[in-house]
Amino acid sequence: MSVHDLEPITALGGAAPQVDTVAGLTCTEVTDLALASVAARLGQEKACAKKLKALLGDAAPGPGKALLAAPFSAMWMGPDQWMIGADFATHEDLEVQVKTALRSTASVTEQTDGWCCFDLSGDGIAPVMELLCPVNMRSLQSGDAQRTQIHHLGCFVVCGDPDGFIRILGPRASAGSLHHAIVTAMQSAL
Amino acid sequence: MIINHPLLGPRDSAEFVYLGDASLIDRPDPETATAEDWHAYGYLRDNPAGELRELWFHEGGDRSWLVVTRNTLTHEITSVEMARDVARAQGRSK
Amino acid sequence: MRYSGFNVIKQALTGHKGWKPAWRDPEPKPSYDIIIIGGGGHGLATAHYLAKVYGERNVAVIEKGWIGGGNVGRNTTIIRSNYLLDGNEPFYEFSLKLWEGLEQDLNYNAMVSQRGIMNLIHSDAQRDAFIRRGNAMMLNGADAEYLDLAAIKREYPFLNFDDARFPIKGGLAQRRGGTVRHDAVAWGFARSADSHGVDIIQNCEVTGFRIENGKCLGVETSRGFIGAKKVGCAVAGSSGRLMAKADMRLPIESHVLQAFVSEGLKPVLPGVITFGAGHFYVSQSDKGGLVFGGDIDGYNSYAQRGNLPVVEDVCEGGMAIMPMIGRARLLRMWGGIMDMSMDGSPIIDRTHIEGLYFNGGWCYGGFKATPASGYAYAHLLARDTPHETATAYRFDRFRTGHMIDEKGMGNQPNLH
Amino acid sequence: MTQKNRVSGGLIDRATTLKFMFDGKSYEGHPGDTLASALLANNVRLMGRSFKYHRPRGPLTAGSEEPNAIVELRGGARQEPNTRATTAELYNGLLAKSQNRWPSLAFDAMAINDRFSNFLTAGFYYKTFMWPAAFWEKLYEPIIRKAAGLGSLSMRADPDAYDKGFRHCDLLIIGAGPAGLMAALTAGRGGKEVILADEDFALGGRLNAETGLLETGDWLNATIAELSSLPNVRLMSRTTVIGAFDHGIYGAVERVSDHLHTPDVGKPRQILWRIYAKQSLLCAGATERPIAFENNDRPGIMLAGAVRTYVNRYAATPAQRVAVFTNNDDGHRTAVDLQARGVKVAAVIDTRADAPLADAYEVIRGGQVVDSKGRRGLTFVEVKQADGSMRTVECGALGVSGGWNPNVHLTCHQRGRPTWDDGLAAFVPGGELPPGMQVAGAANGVFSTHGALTSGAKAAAKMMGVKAAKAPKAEDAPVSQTPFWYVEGCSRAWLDQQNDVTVKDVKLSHQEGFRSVEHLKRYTTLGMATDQGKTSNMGGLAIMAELAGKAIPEVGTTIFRPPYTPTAIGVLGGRMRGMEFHPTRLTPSHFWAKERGAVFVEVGNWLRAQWFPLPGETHWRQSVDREVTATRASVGVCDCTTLGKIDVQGTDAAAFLNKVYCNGFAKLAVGKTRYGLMLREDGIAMDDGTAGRLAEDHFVVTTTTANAAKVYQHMEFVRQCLFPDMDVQLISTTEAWAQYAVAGPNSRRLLQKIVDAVHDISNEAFPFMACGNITVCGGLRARLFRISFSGELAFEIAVPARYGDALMRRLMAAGEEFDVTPYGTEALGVMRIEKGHAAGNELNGTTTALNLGMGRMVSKAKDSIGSKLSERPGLNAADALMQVGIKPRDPGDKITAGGHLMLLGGPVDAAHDQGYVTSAAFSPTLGSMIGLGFLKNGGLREGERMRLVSPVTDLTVEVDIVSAHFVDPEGERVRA
Repeated sequence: MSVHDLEPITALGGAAPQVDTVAGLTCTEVTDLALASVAARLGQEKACAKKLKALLGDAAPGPGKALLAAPFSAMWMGPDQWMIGADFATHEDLEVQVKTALRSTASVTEQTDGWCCFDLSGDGIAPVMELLCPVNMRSLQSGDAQRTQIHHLGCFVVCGDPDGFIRILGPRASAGSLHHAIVTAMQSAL
Repeated sequence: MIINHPLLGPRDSAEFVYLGDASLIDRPDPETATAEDWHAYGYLRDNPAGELRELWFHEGGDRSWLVVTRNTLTHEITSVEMARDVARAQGRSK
Repeated sequence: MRYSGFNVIKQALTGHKGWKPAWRDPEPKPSYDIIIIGGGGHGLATAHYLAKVYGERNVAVIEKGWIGGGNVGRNTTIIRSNYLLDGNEPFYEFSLKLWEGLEQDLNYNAMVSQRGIMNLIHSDAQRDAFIRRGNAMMLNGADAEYLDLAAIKREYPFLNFDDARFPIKGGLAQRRGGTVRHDAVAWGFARSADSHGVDIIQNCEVTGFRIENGKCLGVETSRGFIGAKKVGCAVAGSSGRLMAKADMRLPIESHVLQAFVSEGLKPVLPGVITFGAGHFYVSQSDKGGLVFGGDIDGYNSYAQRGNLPVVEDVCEGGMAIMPMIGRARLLRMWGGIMDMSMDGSPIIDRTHIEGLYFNGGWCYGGFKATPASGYAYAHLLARDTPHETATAYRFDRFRTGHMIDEKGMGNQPNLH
Repeated sequence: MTQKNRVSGGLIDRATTLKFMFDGKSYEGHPGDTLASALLANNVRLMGRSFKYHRPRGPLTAGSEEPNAIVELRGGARQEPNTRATTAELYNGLLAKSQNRWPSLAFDAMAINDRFSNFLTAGFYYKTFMWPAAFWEKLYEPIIRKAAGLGSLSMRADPDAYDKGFRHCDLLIIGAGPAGLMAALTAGRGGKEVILADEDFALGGRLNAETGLLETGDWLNATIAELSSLPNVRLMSRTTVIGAFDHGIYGAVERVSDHLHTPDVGKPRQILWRIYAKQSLLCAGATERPIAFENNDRPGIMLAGAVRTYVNRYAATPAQRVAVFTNNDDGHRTAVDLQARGVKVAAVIDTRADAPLADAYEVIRGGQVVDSKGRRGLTFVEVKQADGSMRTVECGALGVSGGWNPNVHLTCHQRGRPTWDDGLAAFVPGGELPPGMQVAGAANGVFSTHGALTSGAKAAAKMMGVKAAKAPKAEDAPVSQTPFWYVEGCSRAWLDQQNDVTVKDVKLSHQEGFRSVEHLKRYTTLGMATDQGKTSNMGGLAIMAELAGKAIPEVGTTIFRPPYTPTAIGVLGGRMRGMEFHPTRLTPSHFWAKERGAVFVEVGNWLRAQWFPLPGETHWRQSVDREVTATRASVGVCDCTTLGKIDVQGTDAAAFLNKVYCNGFAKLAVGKTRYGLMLREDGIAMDDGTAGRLAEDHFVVTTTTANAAKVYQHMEFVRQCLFPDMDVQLISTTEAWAQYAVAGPNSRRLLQKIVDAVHDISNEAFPFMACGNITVCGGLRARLFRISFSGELAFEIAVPARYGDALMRRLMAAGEEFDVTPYGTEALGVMRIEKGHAAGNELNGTTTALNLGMGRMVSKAKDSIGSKLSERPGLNAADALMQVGIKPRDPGDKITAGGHLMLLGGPVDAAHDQGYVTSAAFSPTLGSMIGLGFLKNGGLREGERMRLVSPVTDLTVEVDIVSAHFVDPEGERVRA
């Protein structure tokens, strides 16, 4: 691991993650998440899937789905394309790790800081989310991962538990706008 | 409108970016095409009042280009295909 | 009967018995010298100028439904000549000059109201572009005025100067721009053309062209064949549908543009305002309604209706620049079909078929062009040479690479 | 006495008293009242003035179709013009003003127009005000505008917030009357996801307004209770479905706080719901239609059904003595209900000779109301009896019923037209409904309560494939509607009460040839008022049909468009206003820059540091000049993270870039970067940037900040649609990396203090245009590109975004010995102009490679997007515009971007336009303003002296045409 001495800041600009609670719902900024995208090389789709399965311990998720596992989670991004997630502390070099595992079967790109991440946990997720995006919260199940738009921002909504836990990934540079939208919706709906 | 994505199911068309007639897939062969072919490809359209095959990009989604068959009088959508499959089926390769 | 204040009073005192139909309702003759297809603003204007300026009296305007039912009856009524490119500016300035004398020319009050149009500027690059535009306008003999922030605040104090995401940095104004009572334009041209002998034939749909050895001999209609030496198409919005009957493919796509009007309000807006950092422009009608619009929906459509995303996009723009309209209510929304051309500029030209002429591709800018379009088209039909202000509006400009692309968006109609 | 017209019963909470003010006078009402019902209860009938003639007006209806009783509600910044008193819920402290009158509602000077009504007929303004031409703007129009309009805006920003939301359901039921409730019960019990929406604050529709519809009294409450208990049913009262859009998407506005004095903290005033409904059932009921007779617009004259609603639901009678004018049995229901509440029924005037008689009140069979009297409120009506004799009936209110029109509004939103039903003498939903929509109850012409209940249940059962709920016993009176549109010989008989369109106007419209329904509407303004003709269109249509000797459907059908009722613009904008209008994108060094007191500028959605003022600098030019000079003298740092970055990988990556860039990339060596120019297929320059080759199969491409999204989309199009078998994968990494330009003679020295020693970045090891993966500050992964936008020795260094802030601080600290200077977009712009680099102002969507002086870059050796169409003659004219540099002859002179170039001494007009200036800036390096521009045949005109004119900014200066490369034309510095 690198021994550099540069202090990171969170997407919202703080030294520590921001936490906001309205009524029974808490929005937590997530920073301990390493990300790398995987896109199978042309003609290597099967080989890539095989190696991915080996890496993840389970088949790579299909369209609209996520694999919520450890140490590696995965989320479908597009045809033969996934986002791999892992704990930042132990996987800051996730890109290298994944590339090593998949070798020439896929193109791997570091995505860790391309995104900001907010976890919603507690009561009232549905009424809040229906003010934010067109995802049908009533049919959302654990393991669903949908790309959608929140106040004009392209985001991923990953469902851990429809009644208790949702993860929202958004473009890092717009973390402030996304956070504002989420907290405003919490205050409005709860 | 709602576009029934072949992989993701019904999605609000607000997630997509529109390009135009799917004939844009049929880029003339640079070796053989005449100036007139290029003019027709670049500038002339059937613009039908009825069924139109058109290109939509799922920018707010999986970044797939889709070929959507939609009626321009009623907006009814009768088929949605992955543009990449359509392009290959039409003999496009490298 | 001539329209005048005197006659209005006279008729009022005599029970309004004297008013005659504004135009006749004639049966189509077997043939005409010139047939105009399309009883919209451009078609009726063409007929008026053909008859009044070019002395062509044996003319018919054929309309599928009721006259003025197309885009001239469904637009946001703005007139202006704030164009950048040589191919456009002289034409639109000619049009603006015709507007300025229109009511006296037609003896019809179309309420041409030159209360000005102002394009807001929100970035340095935008300012550079608008200064270039303003200069192009003035070099073409039109009026343009650059307003700094102080002037904008003075003239438009109700705009959002406090918490604007994209602060206003200035504006380009054209004081001679403004609005016109759109329906009255169609009616005024129709009444004048009719008074010069033009037959206006409503509820007569063109079902095909009679073309023999490359020559157009007339049109097949729902009321039978009507012969003509020359046939001029002016059906912008439906150009694709009509010209397909002549086996023509056009550099045009049909798109839907929505427009909106609010409930009547006491006067709040001095003129036309366009928001430079979003899709929103607005004016206020003499009846008090805020008339506003934004971008086209973006997909090909002949459905004459749009969808929610654009409605919301337009109102977001309105609230961003003019948050005082939040409690005004949107009364009605509608959609018109736009001939979106491949470079955003129109076509007034002969076709490859002898005797068949085309006028279309007006995108969403056709209303302001109505008089000049009619004038230039009449000139082309009568003289077979393009009018001096419309020489660039040719079919073959895409073949030769002489596009007139004001916005620089290229060959993608929904971006113009 | 207060509330002297309050009667017994009703659905109001008498235990609570609410105070409110109308036109400065205070009144009392109760929860459950609307403003209109409370005013009527207080014996106030006069609530507004008409648009054109300023006639005194009271409510015509008790619902959202109201044309007359519209007021300015609330005050201050919350003032709401044109608010229907008939739907405005009463709350304590409600404030309302009448509108469109001066000086007062009771005495309105503009009522003079009524005297001149004979001159102000339909379309009179088209016929006059033409001479002298100049007078229109100066005299006529200002008068007309002042007189026109209804309510007024506060001219202050709306202080309330609005939300937008999204909901999904199997069945959306629009209208919670008998039909809607039964449909909801049916689908709800069947376990379907149901949304039941109603514009009213109380569910129940007619069940709240009528008596004796059901045999069991408490069915309504029991039903609402059951529906609320079902988790799969969402009841949305105060929610108006405003439009039916494509593919089952419905717009609905929920009025969350309009019944409150002010919204609660953090809560919206209203919410715009986008409802995704698999199917929908329209149960919107019907609207009663009036009968036109002379002076039928006086306060006190209202629809018979509205009278029942006020008496039964709101326990308020419009007057103590009420008459009824009807052509059907419904009018008699009104009389019966009034009697039951102890209100005196003056008479029921029934146009039918065989009208049913009653013991409790007089029925004038075959009678017609031919006129009315009472200046600010009805005092009596003139009745023509069957035998032709006249008599007057004294009354303070008249209930009028001409039958009912189904509310087909939403069935027309996708341009389907209703069809004429002779049996009902009304338009009913046509065949072309919006896909997925069906109609039940009165909206479908089923007028009896029993019919409505069962049709709602049946429709829902059929649509959802479930069992129909059982309907309670209810009245099932047969419908008899014989058309009776207007009283013979009437002339000033109002059809459109708000816009003052009378029977006489329709006749004139016909006389002047405006006979199609659209011409009628546009010429007379019939149906164009805030009620969109809900109570008037049919009458006008019927009269036009009679004049034209046609059947009503032949004249045309009125087409309804969204919204169903007028909708606040604020709610359609939602939260996207103010600073939230668009998302804001911040660069990794933003927080640091803020600390430094940077001035920021919007660049697309990005906020970028424009310059960094130092204490004592009073003008931005001082800061910018300093930043430029310091950078060229030593070293400067600029955050260029905003440039788009696209990761391009795959075995065909190079071949792919060969297609999207007009110049070649196949031979680019690993570890090298190359400038690339991207054309649109039409041959015009689309974007430019650099592509660095990190590995054989891996490139990092940069785009301009403005075009990042467009370029990515274009590249995906080329990949998926044109060359689907290329092995290439794309993904944006714009925000993942913090990227800083480090420029100036000391840039290498500075970076050598940051870059880990293992990486040799000397000129030999890391020459101009080199690139590679490195580590910094003891092992942090980073990327280094030796590229220069400034023309100086320069690098761009990138680290993961979260470390960007720290890296910038480190660069500043390490750079102290070199007086390192952060610079913003202004200095960046100045330096790129000094170097002659094209940017957004030059890549304006109309310029070609040739114009940009890069004509030779378009490779003929290979095919690339745009290469073919770029060969068209119009894009290769002999005198084509070419990029040049521009310097003022007098260094003190100004140069303006947007100025045009003219021949010295030649005429100054468009015909002689030689070109234009695209970018201009003051160059501290050259000590004068300089510019870039496009000049006809510019390549051959260096050294020519020309005139730069900018009439719109009142500028004319002499300029010299020079090379666009003002600084270091040989490019020695960048290679140093």
